Amino acid sequence: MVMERRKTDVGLSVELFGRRLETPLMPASGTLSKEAVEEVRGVYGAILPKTTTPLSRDGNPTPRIAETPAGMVNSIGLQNPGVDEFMKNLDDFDLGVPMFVSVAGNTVDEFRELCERVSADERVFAIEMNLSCPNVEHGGLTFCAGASSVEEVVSACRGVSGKPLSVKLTFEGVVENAIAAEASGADAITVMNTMPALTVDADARKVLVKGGFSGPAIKPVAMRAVYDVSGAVDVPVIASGGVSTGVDVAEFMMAGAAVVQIGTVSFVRDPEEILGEFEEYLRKHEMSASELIGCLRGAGSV
Amino acid sequence: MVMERRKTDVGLSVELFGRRLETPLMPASGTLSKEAVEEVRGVYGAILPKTTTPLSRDGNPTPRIAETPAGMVNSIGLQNPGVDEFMKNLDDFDLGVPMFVSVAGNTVDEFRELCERVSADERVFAIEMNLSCPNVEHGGLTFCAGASSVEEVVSACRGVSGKPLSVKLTFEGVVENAIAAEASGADAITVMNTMPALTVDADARKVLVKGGFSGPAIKPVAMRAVYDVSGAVDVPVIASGGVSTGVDVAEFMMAGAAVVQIGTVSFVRDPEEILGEFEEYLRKHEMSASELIGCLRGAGSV
Amino acid sequence: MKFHTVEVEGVEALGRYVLLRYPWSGAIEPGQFTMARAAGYPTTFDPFLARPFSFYDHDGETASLLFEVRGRGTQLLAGAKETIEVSRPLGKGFRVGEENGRSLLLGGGVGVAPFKFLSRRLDELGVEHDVVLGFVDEGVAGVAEDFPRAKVATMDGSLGVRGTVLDAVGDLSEYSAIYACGPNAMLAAVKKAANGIELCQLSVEERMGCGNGSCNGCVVPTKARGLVRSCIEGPVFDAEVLAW
Amino acid sequence: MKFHTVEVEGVEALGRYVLLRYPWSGAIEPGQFTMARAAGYPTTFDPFLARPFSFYDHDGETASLLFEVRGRGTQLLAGAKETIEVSRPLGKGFRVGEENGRSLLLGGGVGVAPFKFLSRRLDELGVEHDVVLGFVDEGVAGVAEDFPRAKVATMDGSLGVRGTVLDAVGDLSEYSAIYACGPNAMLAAVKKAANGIELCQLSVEERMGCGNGSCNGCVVPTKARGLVRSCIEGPVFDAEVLAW
Ligand SMILES: Cc1cc2nc3c(=O)[nH]c(=O)nc-3n(C[C@H](O)[C@H](O)[C@H](O)COP(=O)(O)OP(=O)(O)OC[C@H]3O[C@@H](n4cnc5c(N)ncnc54)[C@H](O)[C@@H]3O)c2cc1C
Ligand SMILES: Cc1cc2nc3c(=O)[nH]c(=O)nc-3n(C[C@H](O)[C@H](O)[C@H](O)COP(=O)(O)OP(=O)(O)OC[C@H]3O[C@@H](n4cnc5c(N)ncnc54)[C@H](O)[C@@H]3O)c2cc1C
Ligand SMILES: Cc1cc2nc3c(=O)[nH]c(=O)nc-3n(C[C@H](O)[C@H](O)[C@H](O)COP(=O)(O)O)c2cc1C
Ligand SMILES: Cc1cc2nc3c(=O)[nH]c(=O)nc-3n(C[C@H](O)[C@H](O)[C@H](O)COP(=O)(O)O)c2cc1C
Ligand code: FES
Ligand code: FES
Repeated sequence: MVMERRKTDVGLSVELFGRRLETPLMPASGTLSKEAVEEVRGVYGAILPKTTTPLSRDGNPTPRIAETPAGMVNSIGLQNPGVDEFMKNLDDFDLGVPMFVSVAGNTVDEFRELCERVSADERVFAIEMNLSCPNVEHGGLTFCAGASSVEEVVSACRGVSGKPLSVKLTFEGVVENAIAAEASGADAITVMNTMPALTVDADARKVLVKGGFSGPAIKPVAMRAVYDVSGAVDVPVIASGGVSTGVDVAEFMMAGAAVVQIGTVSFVRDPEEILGEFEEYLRKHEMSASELIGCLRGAGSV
Repeated sequence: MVMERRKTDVGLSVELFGRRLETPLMPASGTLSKEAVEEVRGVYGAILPKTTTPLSRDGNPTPRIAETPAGMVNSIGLQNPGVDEFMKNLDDFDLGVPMFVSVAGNTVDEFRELCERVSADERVFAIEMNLSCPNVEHGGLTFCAGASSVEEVVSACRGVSGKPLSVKLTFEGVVENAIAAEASGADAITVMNTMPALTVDADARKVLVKGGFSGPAIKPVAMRAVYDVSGAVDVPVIASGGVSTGVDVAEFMMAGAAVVQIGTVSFVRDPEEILGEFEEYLRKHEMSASELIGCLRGAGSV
Repeated sequence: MKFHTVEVEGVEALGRYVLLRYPWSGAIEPGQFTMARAAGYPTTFDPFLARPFSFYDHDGETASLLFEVRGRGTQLLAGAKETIEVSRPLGKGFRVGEENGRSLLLGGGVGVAPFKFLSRRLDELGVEHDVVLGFVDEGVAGVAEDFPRAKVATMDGSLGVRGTVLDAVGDLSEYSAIYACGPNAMLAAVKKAANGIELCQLSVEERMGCGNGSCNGCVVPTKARGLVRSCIEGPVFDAEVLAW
Repeated sequence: MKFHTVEVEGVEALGRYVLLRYPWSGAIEPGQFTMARAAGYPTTFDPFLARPFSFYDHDGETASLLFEVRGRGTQLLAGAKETIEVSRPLGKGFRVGEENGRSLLLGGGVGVAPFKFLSRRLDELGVEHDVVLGFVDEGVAGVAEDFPRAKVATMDGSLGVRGTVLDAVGDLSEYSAIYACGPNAMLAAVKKAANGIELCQLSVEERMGCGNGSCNGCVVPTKARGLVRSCIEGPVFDAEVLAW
């Protein structure tokens, strides 16, 4: 079996929240459908479906996708069937590895209720709080708009959840927000989400897609964010942003990530190949995955 | 003559600070050397050399350049000969078009003195204030760290300069900062500068270049920033970030830019070609450059 | 998503379109599509995303795509010499075999693409059918020749009937099934005109990020279930399902 | 920067390196370099920057580059079939003609590149010179064959003398001029060893963004003037100028 080989071959596993993940890879929220889950069996050390919200959301009208140099911009708008339906079908994502659930609310109360609800389910290993959504009580700014709103929402969720909480932040103010999240009880920080961006249909002279920017193009920004955040907090950092190769995975881990999420690139590559390249890196450099974590800052650097 | 053809053919010119620029293109600061100036004669409507500082700066050690997907990260560190030497050789950049000078200081006083000094020179058409430099009086954060530091430095410069001032901002907090700059007397906003980024030498497991991210990869972010800022201020917006084709120039103008800066792409393309593509766009769509400005927001959109 | 490197068996011009053939022995249904890109293994940034194309034909051994060169992705595919990279066949194709009479295949522009294959399938099933193709002008004559039985309409009248593809069709009510592919505006017009015909299937076109249901980019509005992913539940939909 | 699309006249393996020829009739000086990339007009994002390469040779009609495949840029150049894109010749080459005796050309690894051309020029000027090349192992024998008069050293002794390029040189003081190209560490060693020899010129290697002085990326430290751009004031420097 593919996974068997891996376990014995190079040291791929990492520890997160006291549990061993067979590989340090997991999907980024919103980039893996239930239909594609079987394709990645054995590749991911944990699984993470698309963000769920209290009620079902239709999301935004099309076009929702625009290509950009080495990346894309999306405006899906958190389309999802709502938490009831979502939890009913959670087993669609069961690959026998720890299951994260990503939640987003428009108010602190919504976040709290979602966390409480999701935490009660035994199948859930950990929760990722997607703070890149508008905080309707604060004039439409997102929950990432400042340390105080991060604190408020993380504390509220901490109060009702015994599950590990990873707080997913955007790039703006990421270090300050990460520190606030840790102080409020976060068990990990996911760094980062898409970046605000705009694309245009030049011939029609119309906005094409106004939304979130992802893909290899944003990797240098995400690397910087992971590096800066992992230097500022003690909790583990989960990296997200522009990974496209196994060497990228290694780089994010060197910069401080304990786990690395595979997002947009999974639309154009088989994640299995990325894991293969990562194993090759480890073999060539005679290192285990966990030895890589944070080694840019000293110890492990050559 | 090349320029003669342009003037009569399509409406390439735009107005800025009451003066007609033959084309809406100008170089981005720090991306055009005096040795390369002759190559761009006739292409740019205004010229802008690399940022100058009160004293000469050696900049950072090498490596200073790392390539990334569709972009690059640099850590030049504002290497420049200092304002005295710079002004002595300003004529190296004279192409007979309006001359911008970019200035940066580490304190409000340094900014004020630079602006006063540069404003006294008749050859200078306008000043671009590069606020992406550490504000040493505020713990190393840049002048873009918040609206209050933007206000302070722009007001100080406004007080000593009768020249048009364009305030160059980074992406973080760009709308808030642009509003502050306008309120403090800025005549234009340059949006945006490079983004904080990190690259790694994976084999050596060392930081390769930690610095500023530029090139086509960042275009969707710059587009969003230009669009948002031009919707929030009345002064003209000068766009910078990821332009690589003439259609990109058109898109930035649609998004609200009055003038568009050509930066990193000039390392891999002849800016003359970009102008050619832009002319082609105008001809095909039977529009003049100035008609494009801001048309995404209504009026001019098809 | 997994991409397969396949040999290019041939690239040729068909009118203003490009026909590209590659070996594919797995099953494909008419109306299914593939995500394709010029070679750039393990991935290329220029362009970054793969592009969706309907299968033009498949004889069990060789699959072919018919496409119009629009931007960078199709330009590079048109210039492909040795290999390209393709996903497995994706999506839900046309339902066939439920017709109880004559079928009508309506292709607009490069929307002709899936009908070579569908026509082949209908022939195999012994389903009588007419093909009507609509183009802007005769620049696409080469394609029309590949559909010898087809009726052709061009907007400028330079080939066949002047007008839209619907203008070239006689009485729609003669048909027991309609299959249409083309710009979404044309599909909406077909849906309206086909009112009352039970089997009306439309192959829709939305921008796609992934092609395998993961990005939620390609949704179309349905009457009963809101926005659904056209790469999973389509690209072929029963007309009455769509909230157009 | 302006790039010129040029025909590839040939790409061949020379040991583990690649020799690529293209027509260039303009003037080139030995030691100058070009920024080159595989075709991708008007620009490609994969990779984005062009790569600097010394001229391996130029006979007035054909220019050639000799390079090692390291990453994406060199890999695509090595696979170039029809055209590549190159800048005009850039930078300051070797000063020649001031020697008053024998010259020594020291190439380390792919740092041999500029010496075919320099050797040709010195021959034309009637300057006596020796060429000494240092490699890791015999995998590069093909290159050494292209320098029939050269002395060769390999680190593993598999070809020529065992050791570094300096180990293969007899008495440095026999020479009135030294020209060296290779990794910066080797250049520093040459500089030290050449202490006292007036004409010692080193071709340095720094990462380049532009090649025409615009980005300030490629600086090297000098004694008198701090960090200077190696693409404009170099890549060839008098050893004594460098603060190494
Ligand atoms: C299910 C399906 C089947 C299709 N079948 C065919 C076919 O058989 N033949 C054919 O010529 N075309 C077909 N198309 C359209 C084809 O995908 C686009 O023409 C192609 O993606 C354009 O790519 P480009 O790089 O040339 O254009 P660019 O404009 O450079 O593409 C930029 C981005 O926009 C997307 N895009 C641009 N135009 C379209 C479009 N019309 N539809 C969807 N995405 C678009 C691209 O996929 C890419 O992500 C199909 C589309 C879909 C959704
Ligand atoms: C003046 C000069 C002359 C040169 N002449 C030759 C030559 O004749 N033959 C030859 O084989 N090589 C030469 N080099 C080195 C050559 O430029 C690099 O090997 C090449 O850029 C690697 O590109 P890549 O895409 O294969 O590697 P990648 O590692 O993918 O390149 C990534 C980035 O790093 C830069 N880079 C990587 N390695 C080097 C390096 N060693 N030096 C400078 N930049 C680097 C690339 O230019 C690119 O921007 C020269 C370098 C300079 C500065
Ligand atoms: C189509 C798409 C949908 C996404 N949906 C979500 C989502 O529902 N929740 C979330 O937290 N992030 C979402 N993201 C962001 C990704 O999880 C990831 O953080 C981001 O894309 C950056 O990583 P990447 O460059 O590897 O894709 C989405 C991204 C894409 C491209
Ligand atoms: C090598 C390099 C040097 C730069 N130096 C400066 C500078 O001195 N002052 C400044 O304001 N911006 C500087 N910039 C930023 C550019 O002016 C520009 O704002 C940025 O690169 C984004 O635009 P681009 O993507 O078109 O390059 C520099 C950028 C690069 C790549
Ligand atoms: S294209 Fe991604 S969900 Fe359909
Ligand atoms: S490479 Fe840009 S200044 Fe030398």
